[in-house]
Amino acid sequence: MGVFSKIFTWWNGSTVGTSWTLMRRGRKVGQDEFGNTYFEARDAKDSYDGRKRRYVTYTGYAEPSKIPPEWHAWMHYITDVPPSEQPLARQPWEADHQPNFTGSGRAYRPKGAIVHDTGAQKQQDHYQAWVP
Amino acid sequence: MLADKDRIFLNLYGRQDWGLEGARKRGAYVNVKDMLDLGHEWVIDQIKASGLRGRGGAGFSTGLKWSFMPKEVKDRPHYLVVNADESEPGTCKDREIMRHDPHLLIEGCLVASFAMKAHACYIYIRGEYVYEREILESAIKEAYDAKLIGKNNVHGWDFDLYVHHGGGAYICGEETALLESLEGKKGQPRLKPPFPAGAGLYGCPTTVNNVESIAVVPTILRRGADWFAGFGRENNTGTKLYCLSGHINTPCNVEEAMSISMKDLLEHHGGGVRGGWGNLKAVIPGGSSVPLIPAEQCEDAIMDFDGLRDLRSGLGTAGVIVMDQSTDVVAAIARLSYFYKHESCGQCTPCREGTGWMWRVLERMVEGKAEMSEIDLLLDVAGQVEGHTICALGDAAAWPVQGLIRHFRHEIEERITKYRSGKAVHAVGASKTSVEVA
Amino acid sequence: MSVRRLAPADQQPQSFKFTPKSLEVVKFWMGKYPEARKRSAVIPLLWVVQKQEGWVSEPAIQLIAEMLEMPVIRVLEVATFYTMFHLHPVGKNVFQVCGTTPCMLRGANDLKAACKKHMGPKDTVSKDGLFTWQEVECLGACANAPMVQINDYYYEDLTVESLEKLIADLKAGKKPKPGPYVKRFNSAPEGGEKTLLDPALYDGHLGKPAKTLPNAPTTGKSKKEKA
Amino acid sequence: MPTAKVNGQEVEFENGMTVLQVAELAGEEIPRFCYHERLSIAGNCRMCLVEVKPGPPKPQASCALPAMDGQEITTNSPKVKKAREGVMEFLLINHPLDCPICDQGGECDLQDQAMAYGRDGSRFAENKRAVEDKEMGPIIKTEMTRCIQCTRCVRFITEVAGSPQIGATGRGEDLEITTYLESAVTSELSGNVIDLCPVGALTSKPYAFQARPWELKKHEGIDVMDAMGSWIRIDTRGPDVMRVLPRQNDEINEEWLSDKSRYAIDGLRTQRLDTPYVRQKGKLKPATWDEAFAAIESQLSGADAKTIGAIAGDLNEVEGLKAALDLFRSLGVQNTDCREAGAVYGAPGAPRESYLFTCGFEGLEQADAVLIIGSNPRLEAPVLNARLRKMWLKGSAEIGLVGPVMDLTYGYDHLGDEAGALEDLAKGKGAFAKVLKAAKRPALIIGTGALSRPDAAAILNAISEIAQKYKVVREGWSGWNLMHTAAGRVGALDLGFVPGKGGMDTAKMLAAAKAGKLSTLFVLGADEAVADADLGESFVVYVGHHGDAGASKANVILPAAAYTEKPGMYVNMEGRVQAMGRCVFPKGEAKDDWAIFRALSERLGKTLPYDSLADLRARLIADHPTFGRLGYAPEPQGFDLTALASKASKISTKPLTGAVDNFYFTNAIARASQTMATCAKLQSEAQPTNANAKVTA
Repeated sequence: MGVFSKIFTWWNGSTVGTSWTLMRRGRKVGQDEFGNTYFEARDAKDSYDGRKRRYVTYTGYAEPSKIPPEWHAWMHYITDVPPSEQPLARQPWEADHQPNFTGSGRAYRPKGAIVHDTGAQKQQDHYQAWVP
Repeated sequence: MLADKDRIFLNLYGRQDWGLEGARKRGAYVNVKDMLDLGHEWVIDQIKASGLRGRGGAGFSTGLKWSFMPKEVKDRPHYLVVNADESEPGTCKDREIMRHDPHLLIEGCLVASFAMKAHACYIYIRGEYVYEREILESAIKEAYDAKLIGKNNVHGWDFDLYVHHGGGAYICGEETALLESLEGKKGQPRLKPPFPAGAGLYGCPTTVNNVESIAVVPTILRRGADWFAGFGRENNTGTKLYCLSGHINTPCNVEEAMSISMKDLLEHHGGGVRGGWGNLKAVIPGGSSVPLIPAEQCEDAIMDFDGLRDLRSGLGTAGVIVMDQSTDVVAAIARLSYFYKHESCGQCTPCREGTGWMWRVLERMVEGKAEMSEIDLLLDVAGQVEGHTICALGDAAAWPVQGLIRHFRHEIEERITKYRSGKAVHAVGASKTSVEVA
Repeated sequence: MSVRRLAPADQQPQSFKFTPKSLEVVKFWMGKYPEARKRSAVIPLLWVVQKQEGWVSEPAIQLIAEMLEMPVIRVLEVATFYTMFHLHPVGKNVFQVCGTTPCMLRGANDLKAACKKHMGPKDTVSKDGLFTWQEVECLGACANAPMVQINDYYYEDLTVESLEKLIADLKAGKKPKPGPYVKRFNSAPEGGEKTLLDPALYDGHLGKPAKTLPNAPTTGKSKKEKA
Repeated sequence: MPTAKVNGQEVEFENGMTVLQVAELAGEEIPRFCYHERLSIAGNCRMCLVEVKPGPPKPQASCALPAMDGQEITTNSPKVKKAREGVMEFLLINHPLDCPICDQGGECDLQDQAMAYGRDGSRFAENKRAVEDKEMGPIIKTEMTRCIQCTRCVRFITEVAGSPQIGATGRGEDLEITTYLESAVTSELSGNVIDLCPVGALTSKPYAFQARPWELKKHEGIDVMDAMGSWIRIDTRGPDVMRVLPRQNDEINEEWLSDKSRYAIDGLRTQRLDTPYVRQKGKLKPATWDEAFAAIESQLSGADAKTIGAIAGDLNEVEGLKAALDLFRSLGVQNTDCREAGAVYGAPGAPRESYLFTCGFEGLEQADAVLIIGSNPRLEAPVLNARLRKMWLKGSAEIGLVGPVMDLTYGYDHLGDEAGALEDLAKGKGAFAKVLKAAKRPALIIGTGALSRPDAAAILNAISEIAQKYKVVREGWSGWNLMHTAAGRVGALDLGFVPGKGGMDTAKMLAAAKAGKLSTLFVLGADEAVADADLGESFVVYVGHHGDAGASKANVILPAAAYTEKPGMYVNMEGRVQAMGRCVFPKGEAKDDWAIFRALSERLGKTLPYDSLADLRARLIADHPTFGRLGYAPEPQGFDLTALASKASKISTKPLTGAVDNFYFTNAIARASQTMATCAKLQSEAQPTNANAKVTA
């Protein structure tokens, strides 16, 4: 990533402008296991609803579903204590967080979905050939 | 009050002999031959002149109905069908005719069939009336044996009379459902048009009349249309069997003139309201299908078609159901709603779905377990059922509910408030079930 | 009304046949309708079956369909539509308690409670096999409310006491008399009639034909019409 | 003509129309559930309420109300809107909200109309009704909670299908649609109730949970399961044919379709030939096209054309047969025949009309006397049978039958099992002779069963005598109707796929093969012909799409396309030429039939003069102009019946049975179908019950 992208591409990490604003207005609260960094405004000056605004800067592509559930809760004011201070208890059956893959190559395709039919060799699945 | 000499059903209570002998003594089959000799038109004209309106509930002019039949018998025979499927709650008049004066009915069938050029007549009696059917069958046998009816009878009009019975379905009291049932199908009303006078039983021209309408015909002809028209008010003439039930001291059936005041009827014949006139709460004046009227309107209510229509109720079958102050009027109407839900034939949507809905809402309202807004909802649902169905059962199911809300809305509201306040004080179990259904 | 189904297969008899006596009745009913319209007799025939067996079984429905040459599903439709037909075995005495408003106003709920107390839950056969009770809709005897139809006949103006007496009598094998169970004559008011008291009505003078009918036309016009 | 006003707009209409139809004439859409053009009017859903003046002040059910001159019909007033909303709400209160898992979802009348005419929310606070599902056989899946009691299914199965097995039991809100004791519906037309059901109560069992309507590509097609050429819609997803639905065509199938036409399609997925095979050392081995052609080439080189034969099958489209016929004729082969069962119709010299259903399906309804000879229309063309039933219900025609007694769903005069009855008729004996005599438009329906016997020529002679005696073909009317059972037959006959000069017909070819006198036999999907035949030492080339009887007897198998997989023309028994396109691609290595013969011709050095389907079709039309007119049935034309007469042998006393004895197994696709197998099993187990008593409505 060059300087150019650091200035203009808001969809990869934070731009210079954002970083400047966050440094000036916010305080860093923590970081999740994916490296996304969370900030909270120092005061409620530019708040919409009287609460201090909360921010996230992503590592890599900006995709909100990358935020894991515990930080999601903090971001949405469901909780006020950030998980960096009080981590959520993890259950043994809990799977690791995954972003939403819809639209990507890793999207879930149920069995029989048309997208699986990529060539003639796959056609065999759709009928049963006669065997002498 | 009607004088005894002006009564038509002289054996209403069954004190006398129901058989042919006794009936003849009371005037049955007298002058019938003379009536038939005067022709089909004469009979119909006389009935028109008498102002007789159908006694089955709708109050349509009987003479006019007869005149809808084709004037000439073409390739299809004509039929007369007598509707003895008396199942309207509050009504028990046809039963008395069939078990105590069957020959008046048989005679009436003969004369009416003659007027409509029908050679066959079916009496559709409800399945539960077993005793009445037995009496009627024996009376018909007597009449056949005496050659009063049948082929080559003494009256000179070949005429066969059959009794058919139902299997327990209120809807078969609707004329087209009755015809379906008589044809061996489910009693689901037919679409009209075509009307039965065009295509009725087995696709042939048919007239369906109530038992009482038919049974009074010979006496009207014997005593004159003007005699009959002399009772009651204009357009509401004649005498009528009233069935008095509910909270009165002496429930009974009685024949009275039309347009008698409700108060006279209840006080004189019904022995007065239980606990005195002041204890009256409401009256359903014409069988379950008409809206109830509250006590204050009963004071000068006139028991006839027009008088009760002015009170936004109806004479219906003149089955007067009286409720005194002790009555849980919501529960009483909820029970009627259950009746209509039970008796809906299930053919068309508003009635099939609406009757059940209304009953369930009302059932909750009995306890007060409802929202205030649901009263209007109920009224709206009733309005959606009314007038949107094939037959009148939808209307009949809607009217009692509409009547209840019109006159006793405050009572439902009080109940809802009480239930809620009870809830607030005692957390659980403040309500008391007042009617057990299901 | 709940969903009406035929009794389960294990309750159904293997076959059904009309007894000779029933067959007479069947003939009587089928004679009432034109030959091409014999399916009209379906309700009476189902009724004959029920009189004979107490209830309507599946083989009987098949037999009726054959006799009346109609599709068997149409017979089933009729049997399930009309609520008088018992599709399950019933007790020897069937109590049909009218529960509709006119009877309810005069105490039908008490009768229902009494029935439940003495015969068990409704629509079931009592343990001794003697009784089944049902709540039915208006039976058309409202002036004599509350009332119960026991088998074929009406028992009217009942109270809990008189109903209990009826149950006891039936248990004892007696045949109680139908009619009102208070001091009244049929549907006349309790305490005696107030109408139809004029003895002149019954002296036979009404049985004498009149010379002319009122309003009869004086000309022979209508006679011509008849021809 | 009377006129009425619909929302202020004047409309002229014909007497006898209902208010609903008049409103539609004016372009007003009226919602409905129970009303269906081809069923009796029930008027029970109450969705079609409109305001009518003059009339009572309440809204009227427009489907049942006769329109009158000067009527004012209002379909958009607030009152009507409110009434519709009310009815819609009633329908929905007890309807489950399971659209996401409902097979009807996306093509549901209730969904659509709820969107258009319903309220936006529910006010129903009670419990919803649940109804037990009913068993209705291998075709109809039920989900009775969804039922809105419109009774379309009851009316269809009673009126159109004529096997009253579905009914509505109970009453009020407990009204339930069911069969007697949940037995399976055995009508050949039962699948139509699925289309008729406006909600998801009756859905297709084989198609259950397979696809959603919006995933499907819809192709217009022609049915090949019988010779009616019914219009169908073939729905595909990817390489799969998911379902077949009828398209409306009043001249052919109205809007009905037989169960076989709908549900044999699962046979398209099994037993498929997807690669060429060559028999080596007595065993069939997969091969390349090249190897397969090489095997044929070596067999044919130097072979006497008189010892080569070809039999065409029941499902072949015209193009493939044209290519094949051109190839064989260029090789000098005269032993070609398309009549698998060896029927005698279409003898050389006889006019085209002699093997057609000349009065047409729609024209048949004008007939006033119908004589069915050696045919069971119920199995051979169920949809046509529904038309015959319609005629019988209307009372417009007397129907007679020569052949074994069977339940045709309508009443008929049974004139006898054997051909003797034909001789009686020819002599004018019997009551039905009088009926025929008096008839203004007598029609004969002649089954191929009657003509596929050793004494067929004599039978044809007897029938032509009857036809002449009763003037079945007369000025303005032709009642000579041959009832074919194979979709490809008429096309092949039109093409002249019959023995050439000095050629052998099917029976002779099979006999020659058995006797070792036939060196090579091409079987073009004609499994039925060779199924029970002993082909001796003949070299058999099988061209077809299913591994059926023919494939197992073959020395070389050339995989071809099934009817959904190739563009093709078919001629139905009326003589109507119809074309359809390709819906999915042939399986595996399989090719279109015509392309196979084109390639083979090049290999054999007799290259056919066309490189594309368009060229082939141009050539076809040039050679046979009848194929140039698509979609039209020929006008009924008289022809000289004496051309059919022959002084032939005596008629045997064998009963004149129909050509189809197992409805569900008439062709290779149906025989490969699981659904058809289930249906057939069920039918063989079914006890004849009173359900089919000949009582109507």
